Amino acid sequence: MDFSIDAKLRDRLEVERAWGRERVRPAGLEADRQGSPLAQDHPYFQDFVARGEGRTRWHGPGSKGEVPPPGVVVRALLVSEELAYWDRGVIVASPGPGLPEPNVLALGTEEQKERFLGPFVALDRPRWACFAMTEPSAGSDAAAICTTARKDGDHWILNGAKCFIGNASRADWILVQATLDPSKGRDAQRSFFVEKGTPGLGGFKIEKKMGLKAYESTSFSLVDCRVPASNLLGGEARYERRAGFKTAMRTFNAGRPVIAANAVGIGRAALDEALAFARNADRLGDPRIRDRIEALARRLRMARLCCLRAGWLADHGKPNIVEASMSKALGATVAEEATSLGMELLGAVGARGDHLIEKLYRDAKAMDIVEGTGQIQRVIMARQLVKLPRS
Amino acid sequence: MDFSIDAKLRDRLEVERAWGRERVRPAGLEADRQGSPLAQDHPYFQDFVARGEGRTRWHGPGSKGEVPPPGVVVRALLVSEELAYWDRGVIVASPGPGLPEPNVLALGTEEQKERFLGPFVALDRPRWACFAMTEPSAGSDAAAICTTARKDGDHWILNGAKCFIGNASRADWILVQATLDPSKGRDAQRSFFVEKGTPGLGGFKIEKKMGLKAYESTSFSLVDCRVPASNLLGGEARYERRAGFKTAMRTFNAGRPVIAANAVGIGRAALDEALAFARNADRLGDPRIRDRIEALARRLRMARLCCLRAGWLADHGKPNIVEASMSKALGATVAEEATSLGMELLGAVGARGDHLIEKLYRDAKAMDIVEGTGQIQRVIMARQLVKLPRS
Amino acid sequence: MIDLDPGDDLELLRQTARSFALEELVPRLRDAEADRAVSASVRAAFAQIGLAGLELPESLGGAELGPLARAFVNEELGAGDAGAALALDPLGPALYPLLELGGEPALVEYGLPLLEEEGARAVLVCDDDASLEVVGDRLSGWVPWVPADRPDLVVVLTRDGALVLREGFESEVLRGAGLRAAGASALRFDAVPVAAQWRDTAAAARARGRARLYAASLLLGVLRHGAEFSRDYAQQRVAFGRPIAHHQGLAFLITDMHMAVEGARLLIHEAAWRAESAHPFEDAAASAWVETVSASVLVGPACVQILGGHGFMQDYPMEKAMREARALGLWLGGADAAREDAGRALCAGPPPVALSAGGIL
Amino acid sequence: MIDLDPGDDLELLRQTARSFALEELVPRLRDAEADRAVSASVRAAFAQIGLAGLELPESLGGAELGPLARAFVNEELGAGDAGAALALDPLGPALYPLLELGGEPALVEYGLPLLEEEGARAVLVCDDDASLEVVGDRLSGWVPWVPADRPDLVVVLTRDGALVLREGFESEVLRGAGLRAAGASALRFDAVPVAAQWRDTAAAARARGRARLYAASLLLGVLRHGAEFSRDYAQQRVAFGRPIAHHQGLAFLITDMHMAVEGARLLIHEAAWRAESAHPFEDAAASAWVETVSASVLVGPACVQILGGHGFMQDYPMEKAMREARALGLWLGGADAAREDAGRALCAGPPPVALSAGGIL
Repeated sequence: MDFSIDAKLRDRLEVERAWGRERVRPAGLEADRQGSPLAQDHPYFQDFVARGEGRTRWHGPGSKGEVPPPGVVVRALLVSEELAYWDRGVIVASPGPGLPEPNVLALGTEEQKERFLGPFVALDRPRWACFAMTEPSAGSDAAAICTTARKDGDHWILNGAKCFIGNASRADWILVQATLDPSKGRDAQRSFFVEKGTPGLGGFKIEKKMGLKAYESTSFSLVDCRVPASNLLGGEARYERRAGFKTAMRTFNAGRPVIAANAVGIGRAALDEALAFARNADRLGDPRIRDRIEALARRLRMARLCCLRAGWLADHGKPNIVEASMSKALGATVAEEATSLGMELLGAVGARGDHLIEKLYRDAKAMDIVEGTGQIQRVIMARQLVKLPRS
Repeated sequence: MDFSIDAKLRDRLEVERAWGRERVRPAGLEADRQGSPLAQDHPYFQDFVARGEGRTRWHGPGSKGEVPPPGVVVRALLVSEELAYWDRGVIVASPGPGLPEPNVLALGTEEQKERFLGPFVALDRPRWACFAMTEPSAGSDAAAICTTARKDGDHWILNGAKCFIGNASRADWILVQATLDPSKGRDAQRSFFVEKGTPGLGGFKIEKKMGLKAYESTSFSLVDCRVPASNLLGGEARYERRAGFKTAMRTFNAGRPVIAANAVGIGRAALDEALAFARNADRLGDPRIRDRIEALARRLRMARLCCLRAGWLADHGKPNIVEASMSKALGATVAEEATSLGMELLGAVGARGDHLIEKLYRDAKAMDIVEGTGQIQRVIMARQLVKLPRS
Repeated sequence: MIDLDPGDDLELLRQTARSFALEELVPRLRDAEADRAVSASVRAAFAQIGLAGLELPESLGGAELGPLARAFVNEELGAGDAGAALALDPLGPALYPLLELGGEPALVEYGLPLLEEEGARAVLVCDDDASLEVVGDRLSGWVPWVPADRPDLVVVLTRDGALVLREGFESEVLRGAGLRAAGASALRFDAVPVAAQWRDTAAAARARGRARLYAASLLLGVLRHGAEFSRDYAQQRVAFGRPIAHHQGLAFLITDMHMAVEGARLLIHEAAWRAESAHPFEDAAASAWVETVSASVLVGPACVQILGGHGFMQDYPMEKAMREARALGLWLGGADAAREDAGRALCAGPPPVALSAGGIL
Repeated sequence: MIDLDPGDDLELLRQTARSFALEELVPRLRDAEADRAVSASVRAAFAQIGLAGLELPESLGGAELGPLARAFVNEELGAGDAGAALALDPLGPALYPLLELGGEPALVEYGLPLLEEEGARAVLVCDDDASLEVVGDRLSGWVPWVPADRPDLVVVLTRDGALVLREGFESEVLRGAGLRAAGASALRFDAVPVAAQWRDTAAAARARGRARLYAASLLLGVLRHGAEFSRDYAQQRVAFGRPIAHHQGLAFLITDMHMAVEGARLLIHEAAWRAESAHPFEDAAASAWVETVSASVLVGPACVQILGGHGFMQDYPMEKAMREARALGLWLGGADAAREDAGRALCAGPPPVALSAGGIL
């Protein structure tokens, strides 16, 4: 057993910490004050790109993306925690091929990688891509989406509405999840590249949110939106090959531990602010305050360990379904505790609306919602732990 | 609105308090030390009867029991709370027609009341009766009981096993719940008077419990146990009349608030002991201790108010299903909190096994279990609040 | 003897307040938040139904109702829009020190002028929240937050008395974490002249207790709204083949929220009844406030969670409920000061929840 | 770099301890409780598998393993029978002050004699639990509870040192709330001669930290057993037409119990790893202990509740698990003393959970 982190990661974290302090947090506070996402031409994005970020892992024809070095998941989680400490909204707003990239790398045709990831190899400007699954009436129940895809000659015609899609209105392309037949659940679902400006793609509405205002969560509609047949992720051949086969049961999850890591980062920020506040206000002599600090530090530490365990299992190709959901459920809970208790510790100062903890309190709640609430995580865990039937 | 209690009840509570202090608690401690129920010939029971208790509310032919005066439920709850404060186990052990009496009064034939309640009118000695529903494989799910009743000429033949039945081995008679057909749920269930000594009634085993040791929780079996046809509660005519009718949905519950009141009593005892301990140990200067005292007092007060609300609604013939379940769920939780926190406050003294709070900690857990756990109460509430379907 | 029926008068009052909240406040939630004020038409409607003078003495044209009436009304207004409720009540809980310590003359001198001025506001400052120092008849110090933009009157409540400031203080307008319809500012006092000052520890404790009940019942309304709105949503919203409320796990959460709201209300009503019946009520009021704030820690975030992504967006009112609940819980010294008061009293006195010989609960 | 694989040696140790617990302790649970002792055959089996000298220096015939090994072994023994585990370990956590403060000579002089005497027991007394006063080389005072009948050696751990008593103390045998297989007594010291005394604040803190990890891992085992036993039961027991574990509300409770156990284990392992790696670990050990005790407040009563009436009866082991968990949580100063230690340290130091430049978690 080993709970240490090596010098390389330590150095990386120091770099991210400096960047976070100098650029990420100020950008987050700015967005929160203005109550709307950072503009596409915000200097932060320019500098982010100039820093060498926002690029694809795909490196030209034949590449499947960088081969992940061992321990990559754990390292990524710790970096992600550190950045979320400074501002989780800004991280989500950051340019790059983002959420859909792993799917494109795993399932895309060579032509698709070239076409859609190619522009992210050597960036001429900040570029975004995004993945659109959620619909107004289908959140956690992804099998229930009803955006339809209908084949019409050598095109697909998409109809439906999506919501809460990060960076949608600024994305070069959106990977849209749609169904060939809403009655057939996940098996009938396909992903389609929809490029910016495609006729029928529109109605963008940037939501007003409680927190995490730095990135846009956007709803949009697809009205008889025609995309070429070649925009079906993986191509038709892939689905023909697969016909009749069930996809293998996934035994590990990488997304939930990332949210957990973000939540731990947010919680840590709240704890540090609370501790600084209590110290300045000379209240550390109060055992109530010390007990709360102890509780938060302890639970954050526990949440972080849970998160790293889920990542470590993924790094080693071991099943982590229970651990990933546990990390997510626990991380989100702890972030809420830390920020809510931070507010209580600030007292009237918390109600002013100008303290970082107040912002973190609004931000943290999203950590419970994205990638499934605590209720959903418990369902996932219970399926494993007590064979809870799929209702 | 009025939250006061009148002089009559105040006086009654003073009397019960004195009795509780002098007789109930010492008897409870004695039973706990000896690890087994108070013997039937224990002086407590003699004196209990001599005090005029343990009698039936039925007053001879034609009587339906005393007409309850207005407010009787609320008054009974407060008395019940006060007695449970001193020892809930002893209260359950006390002689009397007990749990089955309301059923006999409500459903019994005149002949049955005379025969089974008659001996409880002018007591010659402590007498017990009991009600047997629970089975080893049917607790909260009362529809699942499988003790069978089969008609054989002018007798019923009962077969099955019951468990956790209070006072069963000392009862003059047991009102046994059995089914004519286990596949038909509650509609096929009937109650039968089974008198002590009836052949086939046997195998009494007094359980060793964690707490509440003053009364016996007993399992027993019925093996081809023949009882006269006239021992069917209500007589056959009653069920023929009812055939084809569903019994009316019950809109109020009187049993759960009693458990809630008991739980509040236990919690109060724990709080008082904890406060006395902290005061003696000179620890009330510690804000942690004060905060815990405040939390317990607050939550006990809330639990008591919930309990009284459920009782007040019953007194006024208003639906109280949600409120009764809430009082039970909350009362049991608060009793556990109070006793567990009391243990924590005692520190090493709690681990000695000779402090009242340690006993209360073991006793309190039963308050969550009897009449349905917190989970069951939430199901009952949710059926009302969100129309949760029955399974 | 115990009787939980509110009676016809309180019931009518509740219905009146509820109708007003549903018809006037709820449709304008986001407008009031953006405007940091309620509209003139809402003010007019409020004046018309007679809720404005709820607790004022009859001699001053009020209804002279007591703490129970206040609890019923505030719950309904809080369920509509807690910030607007504050904006509509010129004196708010600043009334209590004036009445309890200064009596009618103080109310006439300092309170009534505000009632005659459209949109004027008094604020109550508890010493738990502020750094204050009185030198001679001048007050200096700082109050981090009051739920009003540029208040017209400041009433400061200390453990042993109260004082009034009419002028000379600086307000810095803030965004506010919640309750924006009421406004928000910080106050700075630089040797501000004290207009009046009273010392009376018992009366100050009563004023504080009544203020806590004022805040608790408003917060209770916010929580009730959050619990009920999200419960209704959960019965409509379908996922995995049925209303989400019919997944037992979520049904239990909804049940727990319901219990939290109902339990807090019982404590508030009991404490208010005590106050109304001239029984000791200060500790009960403190505990009721602590319990309501505790309930908000469950209900505020849970009502957002039940709506999922929609809960996080301003198109639905749950994110506002969560912010409002948290901000209200920080008002008037928050739960910690009340916990301290109640804890000290309980530890000093006789066994705290016995059915005492005094004959009240 | 982070690696959660325990490795072959620890894994083998865990399996050995688990087999012993299942084969030797579990079948005799109620006997050991009634006898207030483990049988000679169990002792013999324990000696045979070599767990008796787990942390003793090799030079004294031990395996000289460290805190991680102890955590793994104690979890397994605790899951079998925590009281028996204490009865089987003559020195128990009294080992740590001897080793950390007195070193090998102290161990040889005070510890080893107990290992040679069948059923001899040392107890560790933390000053949080006791009223003690040292005058000259004599100790007077009172210890309300130690989990042993008539201990043979008493090691007292204070904030700034430790001392050893070999004789002259009185034991009053008690029933014990739990852990009866280990026995229970109160100790009274009436100017008892101190056999040895050391002063070293840092070493005392290390000894306390290791003792907390000892207790935490034992308690963790109790909780794991409670969570797993009740989970298995819930998958077998049918009510309302399906296994009770398949009612989502109960499934969630089972999930929460699982999370509580797993979370506490991670904290214990991390703190033990720190101790083993000569990193600062005292605060982490204190927090791990607090978290495990917190978990016990959920898991202890819940595992009884899941079994319903059966949970309350001695025919099933859950009532014992609940009592054992509560008693263990009161040991060695309980959670409050640890909370105080950890809280003070956190508030004194740099930000507590940052990924520090020191490079460890």
